[in-house]
Amino acid sequence: MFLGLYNYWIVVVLMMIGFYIIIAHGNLVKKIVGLNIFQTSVFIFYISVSNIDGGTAPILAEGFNQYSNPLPHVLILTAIVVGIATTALGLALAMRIKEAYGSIEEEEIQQRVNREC
Amino acid sequence: MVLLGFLVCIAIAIVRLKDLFAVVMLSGIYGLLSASFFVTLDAVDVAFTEAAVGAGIATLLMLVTVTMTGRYEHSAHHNSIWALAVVLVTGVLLIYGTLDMPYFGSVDAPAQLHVAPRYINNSMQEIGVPNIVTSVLASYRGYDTLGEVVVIFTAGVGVLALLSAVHRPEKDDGIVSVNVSMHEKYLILRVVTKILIPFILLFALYVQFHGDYGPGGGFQAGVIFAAAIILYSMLFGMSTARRVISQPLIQLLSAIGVLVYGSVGVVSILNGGNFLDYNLLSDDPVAGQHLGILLVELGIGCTVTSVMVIIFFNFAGRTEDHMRNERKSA
Amino acid sequence: MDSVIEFSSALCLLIGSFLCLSGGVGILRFPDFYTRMHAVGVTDTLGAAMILIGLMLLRPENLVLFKLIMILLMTLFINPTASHALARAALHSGLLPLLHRKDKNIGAES
Amino acid sequence: MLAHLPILQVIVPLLAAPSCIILRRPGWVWLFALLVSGSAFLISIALLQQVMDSGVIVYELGGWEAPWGIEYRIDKLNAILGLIITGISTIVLLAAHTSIQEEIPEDRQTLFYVLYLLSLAGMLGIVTTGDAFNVFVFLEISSLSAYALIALGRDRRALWASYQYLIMGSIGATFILIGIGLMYQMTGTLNMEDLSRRLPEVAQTRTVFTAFAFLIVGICLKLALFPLHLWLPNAYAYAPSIVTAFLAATATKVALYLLIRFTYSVFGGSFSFTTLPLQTIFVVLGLLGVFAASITAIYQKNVKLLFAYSSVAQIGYMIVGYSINSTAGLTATLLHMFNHALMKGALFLALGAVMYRIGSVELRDFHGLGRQMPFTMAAIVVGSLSLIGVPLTVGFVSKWYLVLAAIENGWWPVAVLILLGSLLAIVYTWKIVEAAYFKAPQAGNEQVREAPLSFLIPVWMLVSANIYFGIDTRLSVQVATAAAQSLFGVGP
Repeated sequence: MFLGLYNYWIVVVLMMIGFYIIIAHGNLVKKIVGLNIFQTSVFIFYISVSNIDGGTAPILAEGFNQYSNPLPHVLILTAIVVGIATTALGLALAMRIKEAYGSIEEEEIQQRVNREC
Repeated sequence: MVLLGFLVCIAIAIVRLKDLFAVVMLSGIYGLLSASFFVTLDAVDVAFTEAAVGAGIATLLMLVTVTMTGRYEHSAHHNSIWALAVVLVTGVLLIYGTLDMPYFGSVDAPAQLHVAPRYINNSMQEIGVPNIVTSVLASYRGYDTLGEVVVIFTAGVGVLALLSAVHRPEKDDGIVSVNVSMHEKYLILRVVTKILIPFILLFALYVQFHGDYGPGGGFQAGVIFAAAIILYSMLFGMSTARRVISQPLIQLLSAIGVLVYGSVGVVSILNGGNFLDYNLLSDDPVAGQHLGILLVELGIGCTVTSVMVIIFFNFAGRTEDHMRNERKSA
Repeated sequence: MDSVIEFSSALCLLIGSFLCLSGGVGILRFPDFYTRMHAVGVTDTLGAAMILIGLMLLRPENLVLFKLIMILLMTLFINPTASHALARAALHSGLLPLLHRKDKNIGAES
Repeated sequence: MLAHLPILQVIVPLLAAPSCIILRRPGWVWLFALLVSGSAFLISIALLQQVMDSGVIVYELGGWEAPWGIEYRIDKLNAILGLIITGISTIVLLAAHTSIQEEIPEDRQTLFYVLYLLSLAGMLGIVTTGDAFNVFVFLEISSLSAYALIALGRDRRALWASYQYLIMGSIGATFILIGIGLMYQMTGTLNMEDLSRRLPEVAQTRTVFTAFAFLIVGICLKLALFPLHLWLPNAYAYAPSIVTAFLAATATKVALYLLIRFTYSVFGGSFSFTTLPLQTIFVVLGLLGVFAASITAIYQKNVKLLFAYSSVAQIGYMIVGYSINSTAGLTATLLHMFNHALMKGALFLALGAVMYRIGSVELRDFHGLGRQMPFTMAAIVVGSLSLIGVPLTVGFVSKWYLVLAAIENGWWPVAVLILLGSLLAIVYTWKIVEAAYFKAPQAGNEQVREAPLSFLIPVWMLVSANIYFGIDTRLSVQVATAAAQSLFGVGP
């Protein structure tokens, strides 16, 4: 009975791997990579929701009458853009932090911040 | 199924690897694979965008960052047990949540029955564009897309505020001498690039204006356009590219893109409709919708191109400065 | 006529897939970076081209045909250039070909 | 034109932001931004009046009716929020020109105003929209601009604070995205009104339960509810003063609004408070937040950091009011949202004035400021009194309603704990008063003069609002009660 859900389970696993990278790793660039994976997996989840058996891409054409749901596609187009915007800003911050602290490892920066306080 | 398996493998590899260069390349592959997965799930527009963004722009930006910040990650995972616990709890909650979901691909899921059918059945009469994704994106939920354009504009302004540095225009003979020395080194690449760039630009235009009928639209076209410019600046040097594309101009363009989108909405208010009601842009509602979508996509393309170029220029410029300073101090 | 075209397209597709596969095997089996590059760079270009030609034979619609030709041209341009750039970058960053390395070792021993 | 007010409120600042890039000159841009924010303020007053008179306003974007298109739906709750946000933003902008010239390099000033307007537009977009996904989009506009604004701070710790905020904020936003996706999967709609109609049918499924949990956690990350508050103090402390004044007064309120909107309007109060032990969790976390943050605040040596921790504590009070789950409790929360915006706006703006004059907000630099900057320090004292909850200030009004609501619900211990929390506020604000009035000025700080009028006027506008709404409570209480009643579906 669970065969219909396997897709979602793998997506959940992917999401959690991304989430794990974000919170467990100390390298600022790697955290952003993790964020990317996390978000991309959420996108996969949305697109899985839109899929329909025997459907085709939502571009109207002769001879098809089953289309997959276009709404999640639109939402994810927007979300991808939001994702790249966040990535760009996060990486820009990482570069500035590297310049200011000479490191992009969370622990080292935290030490230096604590010393300043 | 196979693709999902690959995705899991790549994600685990990313967790294990310490070489950030490899991690970044793998994340690019992750983007490309998920794009292929989107194609198998019939989401061609999304796949197009994910391929352009996840495998293209995002990887590029990360590479630039990694060249500046150093290649290896060295700290051990200091709080991995806590992290694992949090992740496990969230994961279990999500799996628990999937148990009552409608099955994958089922025809009678609520998501297939409630709002979507109207888009599929009526968009041809109401908007007259075969690509349903385009009509939902630009018209039914056009306001979300305005928000999306503003998000990308915000990112551009944010990167400018964080990274922009005053670049003194270098002397011409300096550029020329660098160019000559680079010319021999990159001869093949340069020649091939020169051949390719017109085609890339042509393709971008095709994607921009064909978005009504096939996958594509302003966003994807903008990214491709920007890719052409970035390719050029990578091979012919930042300073040459900076002289071709002036910074103030490109900032202006990114603002104008948003304003074009917004003014379409304002015009429809002035014509007596609601914000972004394209029906009133022309006497015939369907023609109005066409016009509205065309203008809006132009606005998106304009902003996305210029923001991507702004982001790349500032990233690369900052990295160059940093390298130069390090060389000086060393 | 139809069956001839179909047969030749199938043949092209088969050859193309075989070439790609052999490239993949090459990547796994060859000893160093440059030979692997060679395996992939050469076979993949031809493999992809064969597959595209096979597809062109199958789909005679104008627009699709045009797109396929464009893809073919792009592949022909980009694949060798990319291999070239990769090999150059490797050489630039100091990775020596296997043979070269062996020579040097032998030279050092003798 | 009146019919278009809901959308104008958002798109005026939204489209003004790119126009700033065209204007270029920082001075003009400031004036332009001030005008824009002021007109948004006027629009929000008009909207509040309209809503109080005639009920909910619905505006269909693009002319597509609700579940298919996006609609703006303004009821009393979002009208109040719009008023708070635009009002604070306008007053803060009055002081911005002076402060920004000191704190931000010349070539970034225009970009600063662009980001500020984007942030404003983003928040207004969140509070006016009636579409769940649109919330996510505008949430990102406001947060992305907030990250960049915070990173503009002079101290290099601002960068680190901003990065941490970015990571936490993005996790929160992605959680919200997951929640919205799960809801969409079960109902097939994104419109809040439509969701609230269709959710009860599937309310007993595990999927909806998960969706609810993810939304709550995501929003609480943005809300900086204890123990998810770790990003907030540093972000507020090292941001430019203007940014702190603006964000501290508005950003968390917007997140709280989302929490109220999703629990009451979308899922419905009865679902929200029965499926999860939400009441217990929130009352415990709220009170823990009050105490932990207040005690941490006592040990701070940086006054901005001190007030930032106090913000976390105040969020605790709001959450306690919310968790009481009655009209009275919600009224208290809404009142406290309004009042806290006034207090923290005034306090952080006054700190901006101190920053402008002595370039630091360390506690030891406050020594002797009571005589050197009498008006600024008086403003800080009144703000602190309000924070403590002394009668005749707004702080008293909201605490009073909060305690009443707790007692009405039979939660005696909670009421006592709220009062105890106020005692802690006395301790940490006393430290500032002591430094400013009973210590001799630091060496090098003897020549400090009073802050310029461009600071004093907006600061005292907020301070007098603090006192005015503390004495004449009719207006604020009436509006808050009406909003709370409409959420519970009683009253007019």
